[in-house]
Parts: sequence; structure tokens; C-alpha cells
Amino acid sequence: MSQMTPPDAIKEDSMEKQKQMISANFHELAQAPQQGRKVVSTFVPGNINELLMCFDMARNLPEINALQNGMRKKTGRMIMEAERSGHSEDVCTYVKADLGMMAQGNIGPTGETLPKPDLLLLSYTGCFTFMKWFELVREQYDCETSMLHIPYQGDGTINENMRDYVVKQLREEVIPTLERVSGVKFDIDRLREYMRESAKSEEDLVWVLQTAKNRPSPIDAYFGGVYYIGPIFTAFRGTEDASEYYRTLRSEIAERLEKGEGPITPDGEMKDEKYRLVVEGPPNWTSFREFWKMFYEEGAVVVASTYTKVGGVYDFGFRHDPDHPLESMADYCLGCYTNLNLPSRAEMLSNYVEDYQADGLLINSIKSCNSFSAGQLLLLREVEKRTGKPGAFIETDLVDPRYFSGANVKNRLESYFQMINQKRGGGFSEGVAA
Amino acid sequence: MNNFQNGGSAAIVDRCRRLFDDLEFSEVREWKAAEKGRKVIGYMPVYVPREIIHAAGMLPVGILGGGDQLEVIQGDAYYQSYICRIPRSTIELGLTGRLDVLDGMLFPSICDVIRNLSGMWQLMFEDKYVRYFDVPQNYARDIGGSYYVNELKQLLSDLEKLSGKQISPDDLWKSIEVYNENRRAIQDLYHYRAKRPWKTPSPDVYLVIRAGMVLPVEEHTQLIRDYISAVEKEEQVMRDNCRVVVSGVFCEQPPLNLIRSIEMAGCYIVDDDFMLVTRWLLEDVPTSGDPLENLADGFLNHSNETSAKYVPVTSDKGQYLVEAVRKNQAEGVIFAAPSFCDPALLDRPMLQNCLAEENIPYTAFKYAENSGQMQPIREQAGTFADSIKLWSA
Amino acid sequence: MKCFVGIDLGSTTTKALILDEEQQILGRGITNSRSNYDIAASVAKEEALVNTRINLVRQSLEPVSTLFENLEEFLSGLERTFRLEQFMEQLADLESVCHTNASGNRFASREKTIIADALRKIFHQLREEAPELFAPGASRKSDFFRDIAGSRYLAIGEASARELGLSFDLLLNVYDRSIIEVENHFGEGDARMMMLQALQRMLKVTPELESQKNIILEKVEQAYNIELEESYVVGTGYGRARLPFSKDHIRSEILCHGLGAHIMYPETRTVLDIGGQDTKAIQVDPSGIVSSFQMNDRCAAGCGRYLGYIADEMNVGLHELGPMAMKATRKVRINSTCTVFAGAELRDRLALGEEREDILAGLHRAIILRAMSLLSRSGGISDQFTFTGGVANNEAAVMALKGLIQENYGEVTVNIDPGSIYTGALGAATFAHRAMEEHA
Amino acid sequence: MTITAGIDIGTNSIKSVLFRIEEGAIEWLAKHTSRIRKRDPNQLAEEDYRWLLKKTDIDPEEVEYVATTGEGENVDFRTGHFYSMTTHARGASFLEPSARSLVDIGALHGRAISIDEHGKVLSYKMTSQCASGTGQFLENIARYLGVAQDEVGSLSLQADDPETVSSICAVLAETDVINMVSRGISSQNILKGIHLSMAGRLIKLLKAIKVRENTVLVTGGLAQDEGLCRALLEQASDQKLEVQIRSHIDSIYAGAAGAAIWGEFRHRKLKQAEASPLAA
Ligand SMILES: Nc1ncnc2c1ncn2[C@@H]1O[C@H](COP(=O)(O)OP(=O)(O)O)[C@@H](O)[C@H]1O
Ligand SMILES: Nc1ncnc2c1ncn2[C@@H]1O[C@H](COP(=O)(O)OP(=O)(O)O)[C@@H](O)[C@H]1O
Ligand code: SF4
Ligand code: SF4
Ligand code: SF4
Repeated sequence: MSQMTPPDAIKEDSMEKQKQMISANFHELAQAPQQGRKVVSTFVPGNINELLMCFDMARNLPEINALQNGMRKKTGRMIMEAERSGHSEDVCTYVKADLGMMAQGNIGPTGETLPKPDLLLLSYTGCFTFMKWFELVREQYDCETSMLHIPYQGDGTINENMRDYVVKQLREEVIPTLERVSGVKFDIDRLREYMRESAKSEEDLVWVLQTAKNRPSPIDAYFGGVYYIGPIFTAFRGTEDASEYYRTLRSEIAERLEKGEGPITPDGEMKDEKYRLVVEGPPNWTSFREFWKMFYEEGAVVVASTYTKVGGVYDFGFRHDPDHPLESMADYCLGCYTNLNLPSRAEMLSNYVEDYQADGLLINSIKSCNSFSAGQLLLLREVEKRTGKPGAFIETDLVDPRYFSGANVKNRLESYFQMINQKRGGGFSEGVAA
Repeated sequence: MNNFQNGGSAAIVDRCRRLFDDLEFSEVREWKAAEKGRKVIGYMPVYVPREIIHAAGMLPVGILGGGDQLEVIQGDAYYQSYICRIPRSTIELGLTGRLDVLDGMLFPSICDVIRNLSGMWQLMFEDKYVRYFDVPQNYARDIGGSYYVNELKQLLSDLEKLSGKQISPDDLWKSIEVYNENRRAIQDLYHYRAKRPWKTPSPDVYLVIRAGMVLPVEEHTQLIRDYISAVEKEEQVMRDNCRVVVSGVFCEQPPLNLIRSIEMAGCYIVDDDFMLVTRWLLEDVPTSGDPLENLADGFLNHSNETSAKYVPVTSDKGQYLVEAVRKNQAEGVIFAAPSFCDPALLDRPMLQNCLAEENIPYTAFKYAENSGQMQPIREQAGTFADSIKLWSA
Repeated sequence: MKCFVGIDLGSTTTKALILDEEQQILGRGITNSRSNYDIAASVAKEEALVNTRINLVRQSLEPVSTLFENLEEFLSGLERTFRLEQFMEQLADLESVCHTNASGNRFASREKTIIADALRKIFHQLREEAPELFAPGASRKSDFFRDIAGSRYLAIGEASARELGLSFDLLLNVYDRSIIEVENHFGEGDARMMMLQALQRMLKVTPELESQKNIILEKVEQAYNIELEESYVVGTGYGRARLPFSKDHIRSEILCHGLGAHIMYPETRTVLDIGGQDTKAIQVDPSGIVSSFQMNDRCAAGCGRYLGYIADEMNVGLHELGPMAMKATRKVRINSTCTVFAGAELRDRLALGEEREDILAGLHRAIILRAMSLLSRSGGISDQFTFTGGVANNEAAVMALKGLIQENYGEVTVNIDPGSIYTGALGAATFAHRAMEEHA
Repeated sequence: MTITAGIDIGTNSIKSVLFRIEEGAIEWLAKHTSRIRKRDPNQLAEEDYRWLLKKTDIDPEEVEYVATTGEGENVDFRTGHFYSMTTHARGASFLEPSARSLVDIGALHGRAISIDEHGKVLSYKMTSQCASGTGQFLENIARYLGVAQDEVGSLSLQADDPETVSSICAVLAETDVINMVSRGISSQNILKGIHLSMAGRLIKLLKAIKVRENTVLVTGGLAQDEGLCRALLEQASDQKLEVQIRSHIDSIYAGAAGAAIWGEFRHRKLKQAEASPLAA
């Protein structure tokens, strides 16, 4: 979800727009205390942005701060700072990057100081670390915390009991707390309005992501995808800005599609699509460009990824529903990718490999993130078994530069590409014989 | 039922040791074979309501990984190097047929690793009953409480289906009572150890409690009672050790040698968070009213604190540990956490801050269930003991 | 004659293998990977050429094999003599470098004389012993100059140091310093000379051949006159990125190992390669194409180098570890496989009164256990299974592996080629051959 | 007056000392280090101990307390055993009274310990069960480069453009080093690079235990490596840690000395206990 300075080569309107939105948001956030606005910190998976907007609160997303800092190569120091204050090297580096940033004065990615939150909204979706994370943050700020516990889809479905539980929490605890902290009265019609807006963006995003079914794919659904999901997974879902962004994006991609163009990369358009991959797992932020380059240099394009579903799985039909606002909000939270159980994930990945005609599944396993990573080796096997396509496994980290070993990753990727190639019966003579 | 009155504590511990070493779960197999139609349900740390399993006429069996004697060959294939050991050794146990005796598995809500393991189990052992047992992190009676009661009902009806027999409220009452009894026995043992730690070496106490993971609860209660009365009669030399609380060991278990090493290096363990399932509910569950409501109430309002549970009130965080130190007159805390254990390791700094505020000394290290080298552990525990001994008044 | 060369630049050893147009193996060569990758690659290739020539000599002498009582014996004698020749030359080189290094101003002048004395003594003895090292049936600690000379140097040096009242570390240091230089002296093209000298020598010690001298010399000359045209070279292995080859000439070591194993045993479906610092588990399909693989990452625990540390710690040759471990009578479970801690763990265990053989068996088992987990991560073991890489030379490792395969995967054919260390190079050479075909 | 012995059994070498302590005044009687080099450590420890006694002409009977530390729990001629952080802390405080923390680097371990003015361990942090950045690792590299152990320091001091070592693993770092040699990097720069990477990690340990200021004493065998000590200084200033880093010529004896001093302390305590009427 990187809405940071986009790669220089990408100069489309959508990028410009996104860039503006991002920096405006960081600025707004920094200004919030002066403007008398209340600040809420919350997480990306299962974020209830529409609801928060109903209370005019500025939204701070610690994960986004961490990844933005990661891309700016600032997280190494932050993580060390956190480890110095007693955090184990074994735990999630997003948490440590956040705590490290706080310890170093809470200067946000854009250089503006981030405000102290007035409320920690612990939307506890798909990851236990979130809970500890906010307990740790709370210890520092001693501010109010509101828990929104999202039960896990242990058996692969969302049942009434789960939905009721979430709706009840929203109605009886979260909303009253938000009213109290913000001093704004809850207006359900306002919520409906935002949700209507969300659904528009959702529609366009899904359309864009699905263009990758074409050959060549006009987008990279992972490296490019993380830009595309930026607005909708964060503080913008439900805003008109977001709707406009997705409209623009859609028309740009439609144009590429029409012209039969490949995806745009930091080094310009990728011309020769040689490998189509499905990728599972978050990317590495600290060496994002270097990582991406290893793909497009070899002619590999990612046609579908699960990471672009962490802030909501929309491609199977879910849309925010203004007619059932709280229920659909509950369903949204319950349906995020990390809240799916392993069998559902295996099925989703296998379908992606097939629907997007991929050459195979690549898993980028993240050291930090047990929520994603525990079980990925079984996923790899399952998907290989079901699709008959070869998979590959690499290991990096989100924002800890110590765990990105470029040479290692490159070695594996190269071997993987050569393997796909060999399997197709192709030689190695591209560029030699010709 | 076995009677250990004559063999002294050594015989009891010996029996527990055999149960502990037995990765084939032979006694569980025997229990199951003894009567046609018996069913066994496995569960992982940290807490499941065993009362319900018991009421269904089934044997709840605690699965705590493979320890240091299991050669993990296939299990490693499922996990990256940066994930703790317990899920891989559990998979190894499953793949090698050692868990065949289980008719189902419950995966409690403790962390993402165990949570995902529940899905892996569904993919790998398709013919077994598998349930991810989620618990609320909202403790309001009509929000989290009603969610939890519904989850319990779901579990109950699943088990009914599995056993083919109805569970009556009466069954539940009886089960709650035997577990109340078991918890009381365990509390007594803990109190006894806190009073006379030299008479109840921690590795022994560990084994005695651990036996409860596989024995029928009634038998386990008796075993604990027998052990206490045996040690009461025995003389042991009191050593110049300091008193510590061990914290962080609620899921993946350290090798027995580690517990022994802590004691060898000069520390008596006077409280710990091993196998919390046996001490999860802090009070007796009342045996009148609605049994499921009562179990839910116990969970919401009277249960042990641990890293897997959310603490709604900031000032409450970590107080349970300070309390444990006070109550047991401990001189310090040893944080021992499994490597890569997110819940334990993320909680640790907060707990340490609480201790620091109260001037309670602590030390910390990590382990894996198959750690072989105890030298660094002895070094650290020893230094900790040295410093308490040499520097305390 | 067209040749296709595969070079596998491993972390510990560099292997080269030469194929002819029919994809028959002409020759193989190995050397230890040293500080200079280019040189290591050249040396390995040079060794492979030497080996090729010997094979060519065999071919050219075969028509006149009646001249010899036993041609194979004669040839192996020839090779040994050649090796001895080579060894003596390197020894002379080492001696002079050692003397130069020992006269540097690091040492006080009194020390200098003692060291020089010691060196003279050591090298004298080394030279004396050399023929024995290359006698028929002799077992050497290793085939590499560094190791052979090194182990003897240490042994003799320790004794002389004590005798002369000199710190052994000083002598050790002189050696460490000099061996690197010597390894990087690489005299190209004199192999032919040495071979002819060796031949002369052989003829001298086998008087019955005196009369046939000319015809033999002619045949050997003939073999040497065949032009070996290096048509295509493919490099692979750990250090492949540092080879002075263009990208088209480089293949991933995974593919090379997969293909190499397939060429050796076409029924192979699973390949395990344990090298110096990496372990690879590879699945291949019926045409030798890799379908999945796993490698250890970022940590060299449980790889071949581990055995190296153990061998150093026990002061025995790598070759001897396996046989020692085979004598184990009890199972010992070793948990830490950190390569560097290996020595410490060994000492610990010895101190606890455990038997050296038992511990060694435990260590081997520990390595194999790690490999087993990689294997299962890559998709398990299917029939047939091929074990390659340096550690496949070790019988104790092989035994542990076979046992564990049997326990976990049932009956599986386990292939181990005596030349398994060349698997990667064979794959690379095969790729070289294919690349040529594609061009054509 | 009390004569005590301290014996520190390490993984690489055995350090033994003999002290005479009178009213808190501590006098060195003798000291000795021997590398274990594949010998039985306990036996070697005993030999060394006897050698010290012989050299100083002291009768075993006169020694009031033989304290072991390190891996000396099983030495049978000892009076008592202390754990090595306890002893290193005390030893450091004795060698360098202004030290408030120490970095102890031995053959297979590295750790940072913070202490108070009496040599009490306040907190510590050690490298995990991984040999990256230990003495053994440095020794291997030095051997590879053909450099003697006592030369390593001075060579490292001559570096002009230290090479960054990236591998976390000691074994893989060896390959890194091979790579460097092949790229023509000088031994000086390689060694310095390794020193910096080790030092970086050690300084991180110091920071992890919240050492902020004052004197840090380097103890253990690697204290004798001036290159490492310099690298520690550089890394400290790089990481903005304002401390003085010192080494003492007897730093390698910190553990043994600490043990001997604690031995005297225990001996006094025990005697008091004996003398006290309650003991009966
Ligand atoms: N005879 C032997 N016995 C045991 N181990 C051996 C033997 N020969 C070689 N090895 C092991 O093989 C390793 C080298 O294997 P190799 O496949 O050449 O590795 P790499 O390709 O990484 O250089 C050495 O580290 C050594 O431990
Ligand atoms: N003069 C020296 N210069 C550099 N390193 C040294 C020197 N003397 C000893 N060492 C190193 O110190 C280490 C031993 O330190 P020591 O503290 O005795 O370790 P241990 O207690 O583990 O035996 C060895 O690795 C050795 O290489
Ligand atoms: S563990 Fe994963 S999902 Fe959880 S906070 Fe960290 S990166 Fe996010
Ligand atoms: S040991 Fe910790 S991380 Fe591992 S499964 Fe248990 S609670 Fe989770
Ligand atoms: S454990 Fe040993 S082999 Fe593994 S990374 Fe550390 S030093 Fe290297």
C-alpha cells in the first residue's frame, strides 16, 4: 500500500493524484491537533474508514507509516531503536518500526510530526500482533483504546454469531466511544453515503485488477498493485477523491489494454511478457525497487496477488452495502484476506493461477508476519498439487533491511524462471541465437 | 486407579515421566480401547473448556508439541526457520500416525501460528474433526459473553454429533465439578511448592501437572493428592537457592532439562505459567444456573491472564505477575519464552516495565522445545541467582 | 576434437568436466575453491584436461596393450608419478615462499634463524615422505595440495617447534601465509612437460619396457597431439556470478544438479546435494527438468563445511570421518548444527564421557536430518533418489540417509555415483553441449 | 590475609590467577593462560593450578578458596563455582574501577554486561547460539588470510578503506572473505571490515542493555585485539554512544580475577558463619 513518491517513470494522472492525496493526508494528520480534530489510529485490514469519517476524525495508520518509512529506508534505525528498548529480534518489524519511530520523536514519513492519537481503535482482524501492538502503543500514550474483535473464519465461513458479535461491538462499544472521543453524534445516513462512494471505487479497482487476465497483462498486480490499492485500503475509502482516483486509473488502464501494452515499471513499459506469476505474501519495502527489478528484468509480470486483498477481498463480489451498513461493515472486516483460513487461501490461490493463466505461484514469505507466513509451505504444495504448476518460495521481510538478501532472492528467482522455461521446453538461447 | 502411597513421590514422578516420554500416547490408546465407542479430542495451548469434552464422555488430551526427543523430519517441511517449534513437531506427531488416536483436534485462539495450524490440519487430516476455538476479546457479558456462549453451544453440538449422544445439563454439572476438584488439587500443589520448594523439585511438579494432559481428570486429581501426601513425608535438603517466578512458558514447552537447569543454577521456581489450561479458571465454576453461562462467566471474569488475552484497562496490564511475585514471596522473575513466540515476546517489555516499577529483578532468555545446549541457560539463570544471593542483604 | 566444458565453482571445491560430441565424459578435474575464482576455475579445467589426456593416452595405448603386463596399472602408475611430480614442484614453490615470508621483518633475527632451520627440517622431511604419499595404494588425507602438505606440515612442524623451542603458532602462520600465495601461482601449460617427465621416469623403473620406449612415447605424443577445441563452456555453482563468463554461459546450480543427476541416472526423481555450505533438495521430472527445489538459507548449519570443522577439531582427514562414525555403537542426539559450534559441541560431549565414534555418528545424523527436512519441504522423496555433492562420499552420512529414507519413505532406490561430486559440472557440460546444438 | 585462586575455564583457553587479599587490598601472586587445544580442560585446569602454586611456592593448604567460573562446574578441586557474568563483572570492576559496563568477547561468545560501581551485574545481553562475530570466527578468517592472531589487531589498524561484511553467518562470511580476496581487497581492509561488523553487533548489545555513558571495559581474549577495540570505539561513535572504551592488559583474566575475589568474599562469609554462635 504504497502511496509514496511513485517511481519516476510513472507519470500518469492517477499517480499524480495519488501522490497529492497522500501528502495532503499526512499534512492533515499533522495539523489535526491545531485544527481541533481528533486523531484515531487503526489498522489496515478491516479498517472501518467510512465509520471513522462519520466522526470527522483524522486517521493514522501505523502500518502505512511503517511501510512508507521502509521505502524511505528509515526503518532499519527505528527497528534497532525498538530492539534496544527491549524488543526481541524475533517479532514483527512493523511493530518495532512504529515503536522506534515514536521513540525517535514520532516524525512521520513525510517529515511532519505525527500527532498523538486520541483513540486507538484496535480492529483486531486476522492478526494477533495487532493486539499487542496497540497495548504497547497504549503504554506510551496512555490514551483510550477501543477493541473491535473480529473472529477468525476458522471453518471458512462467516456465520450469524460472528456477524452479530461484530455488529454488537460496533453498535454498543465502538460507536459510543467514537461519539464520546470526537464529540460528534453518529449519523447513519452519512455512513450510508460514504459506503455508496466506497462501492464505486471497489467496482473500479476490481475491474483494474482483473485486466491482468489479458495477455500481455497491462498491469503488474503486485508491484503495481500495491499502488492501486493505496487509497482504498487506507484513509480514503469512501471519499470522492478515491472514487475519482479509481475512475482515472480505470481509464488509463483501459487505454493500455486497448493498445496491447504491458505494465509500467520504474524503467518504462515492460515489453516482453515471459512469465506470469501469482504472488502470495506482502512485498519487501526497504528494497522495493531492487526487488521489482528482479522481476521485470526477466520479463516476469505478476498477474494476481493476495497482498492486494489484505484490506478487503472484493473480487468475489463483496461490496460495501449502504442498505445494511453495520452488517456489511462486519462482513468486510470478517472477509479480509488474513482472516481467511488456510483451505480458503489455498483455493483462492489455485483459482488465481488458473483464472489468470499463470505459470505458477511464487510465495514471498515474510519473516515478520506469522499471520501470513505460518502455513505458506503447505499452501505452496497444495497449489502445486491442484494446478500442476511449479511454485517457488523466497524469504524476505517487510521493513527490516537485515532480512533482505538480494543475491539470495535473485538466485532463487532466476532458478525459478529457468525452471519454468525449461518446463515449457524452451531453450536458453533467447538473445543468443536470435 | 493406581495407588502410589507406598512408592513415595519418586514412583509417582516416575510414572509421570513415562507418560511424558511416551510420544505414542499409549495410555490414551488404552483408555480408548477399553470401551467401544470412546472418543478422544486433542487440544493445544492455551485454553479450551475441557468440561464440555468430558461431558461428552470423551477424553481431552493436551498436545504440547514433541519435546526434545522427537526427531522432526517431515514437520520442518511445513515451517520456515523463523517460526517456533511447536507446530512443526505437532505436525510431525500427526504425520507419523502418533495422533491417530485423536478423533478431533481443537486449536485455541492463542496466536496466528496455532490459528493457521487449524487450517493446515483441515487440509492434511481431512477425516478428523477440527475446530478453531475462538474466544472473545470483548468481555462484556452480552457482547463477548453471548458470542462465547454461542461458540460453546456450537462446540457442544459438534461433539454431540461426533459421539452420537446428547449432552445433558447434568453431564455438564458433573464435569464442571470434577474439573473444579482438579483445579483445587493443582492449586494446593502450587501452594505447597511455594511454601517448600526444596521438597517439590520443579521438574517433578512439572511432570505431575503434565500428566493431566493425558490422564482422565479424576485419576489426575488423585495422583496430585497422592504426590502431595508423599512429599510431605519425605525429607529433602534445603539449598541456598533464590525464589523465582517463571513466565512466558504457556505454549511451546521448554525441555525438562531447562527446568532442571534453572534449579541447578540456584533458583527455586515458586510459580509459573506452564499448562495454564489446568489453572485457567481462577475460581470454582458455580454448579447451579446455566452451565454454559457459568463457564462463559468464568472465562470473561475469572480467568488467568496471559499474553494471548487482551487487557482492556491499561493499569491492569502485568499486575498479575507482580501479584504472583508478591503472593509467592519470589525474589525475581525469569522470562523464558520460545524463540519466535510473538505473544510472549511482544508482551515481555510491558511486563518487564511493570516489574521494574516495583523493583523486582528479572532476567530473560529464549528456548526451543528441542534446545540441547543448557550451558547458556545455566549461565544466565546462575548469574541471576548469583546476583540475588551475593547482593541481597 | 570438439569439447564441451562444464565448470562448477562450489564454495569449497571447484569441479570441471569435459564432454565430447557424443556426450561421453572425456575427463574430470577438481581443485579447492580458493581466493581467486578465475584461477580455481582454470585449475579445475586444467586438471580435467590432464585427466582427459590420461584417458586419451589410454585410448591410444590400448591397441598396443599387449606391450604391458597390465595397462591399467601402468597408467595409474603414470598418473601417480605425474602427481608426485606436480606435488614436488608445488612443494619447492611453497618452500621458497615460506622462506621469503619467514625472513620478513615480522620476526626477530634470532627467531628468523630458528624458523629457517625449522622450515628446512620440515621441507626436508616432506620431500622424503612424498614418494610414499603417492605410492600405490597409499591413502592421502585429501587430494588437494593445501590439505596434504598442510597436514604433514602441521604434524612435523609441531614436533620441530617443540624441539627448537619455537612457538608453533609462528610456524603455522608462516604456512597459512604462504599457502595462499602458492595456490595462486598457476603455471599453465607445463602439464604436458610434467607428464612426459613422468613417463620417462616410469620407463626407467620398468626396465622391461625399455625396448618399447619409442613406440610408447610416440603413442603418448599422439594422444597429446589431439587438439582439444573448447567449443562451449558453461559455468555454474555458488561462485558462478564471479566467473568471467557472459550470462549465456551461466546456469543456475539447481538446474545443473538436476540435469547432471538425470544424465547419470535417468530414472532420478529426487536429488539431494550436500556441498560445502549449501544443501539443495531438488525434484526433477522424467526429462531431467527441475520441478521444485529447496535450499538452506543464510545459515550454513549442517552442510559439508560442518564436517570440515569436525575433522579439523579431531585432526583427521575428511575421508576418515565416515569410517570412524561407522564404528558407533550407541545413538547420540546432537541438537546444534551450527557449523562453528561443532568443535565446541564435540569437546563438550567428549568431556561428558561419550565415545568419539558415537558422537560422530550423531553429528552425521544431524546433518542428514536437516537435509531430510529440506527434502520434505521440496516435496518429499520419490523413486529414484540420487545423492550428490561432496558429502555423498561419506559412508556414515549415506548410511544415516538411507536409514531415514527407509523409515520415512519406504523402499527407494538410492543412487550414489563415485563421481557424484561432479554432478553439477556434468549438468553444466551437458548444457554446454545443448547450447551448441541450439546454435547449430 | 587470604590466598584465593580463580580459574576460568573457557571454550578456547583456561585462565588462572592466584591472589592474596588483605582487608580489601588485592595483590596478584601469579597468572597463567593456556590454550586448551584439544586437551581435557579439567585436567589442564588442574595442571595450570599446580603450576601456579609451584611457581609461587605456595602450599595447596594455604589456598583458602579455589573458585571456578566458566565451564568449571565439574572441576573437583574447586571450593565453589560462580557464573561467568558474575565473575567478569567483578573482575572488570577490579581491573578498571570506573567501568560501568563491559563487553566480554571470547572464543564462542560475545556479550555486553552493565554493572554498578561494586561490580554487580545489572543487565546483560549476549549473542545467540550462532557463531557469527566470535573469536573463533575471527581466528578462522585470520588463518585463511595467513595472518597470526596477534597481528590481526595491528593490521586492522592500518586499514584505509574497510570492506563491509554482509553475511550474518560466520561460515558464509568466510565465503564473503574469499570473494574479497579475489577482488584484491587487502587483508587490512578485510580484517577491519570484520572487526567493524563484530563491533557493530557488540555496540548494539551495549545499547540494548541501555548503556549510555561511562567507561566500558573490554574483557575476554579478544580484548587483546587492538583492532577490535578501535572498531568498538568507531562503532560507538557511529552509533552515537558516548562511552569510553578501554582494555586492560589483564582483561583476559577478568573472569578468573572476579572468581578469586568472590571466593575471598564467600570465604569470609563462611568463616563468619562458622564463628557465629548460631551456626551450631
Ligand atoms: N570423502 C569425504 N568424506 C566426507 N565429506 C567429504 C568428502 N569429500 C568431500 N566432503 C565434503 O564435501 C564438501 C564439499 O562438497 P562440494 O559438493 O564440493 O561442495 P561445494 O560445491 O559447495 O564446493 C566438503 O565440505 C566436505 O565436507
Ligand atoms: N593476542 C590476541 N589477539 C587477538 N585475539 C586473541 C589474542 N589472544 C587470544 N585471543 C582470542 O581470544 C579468544 C579466547 O578468549 P577467551 O576469553 O579466553 O575465550 P574463552 O573464555 O571462550 O576460552 C580466542 O578466540 C583467541 O582467538
Ligand atoms: S504480523 Fe503481519 S499482519 Fe500482523 S502486524 Fe505484523 S505484518 Fe501486520
Ligand atoms: S509458541 Fe508462541 S508463537 Fe508458537 S504457537 Fe505457541 S504461542 Fe504461538
Ligand atoms: S548458526 Fe552457525 S552456521 Fe548458522 S548462521 Fe550462525 S554461524 Fe552460521
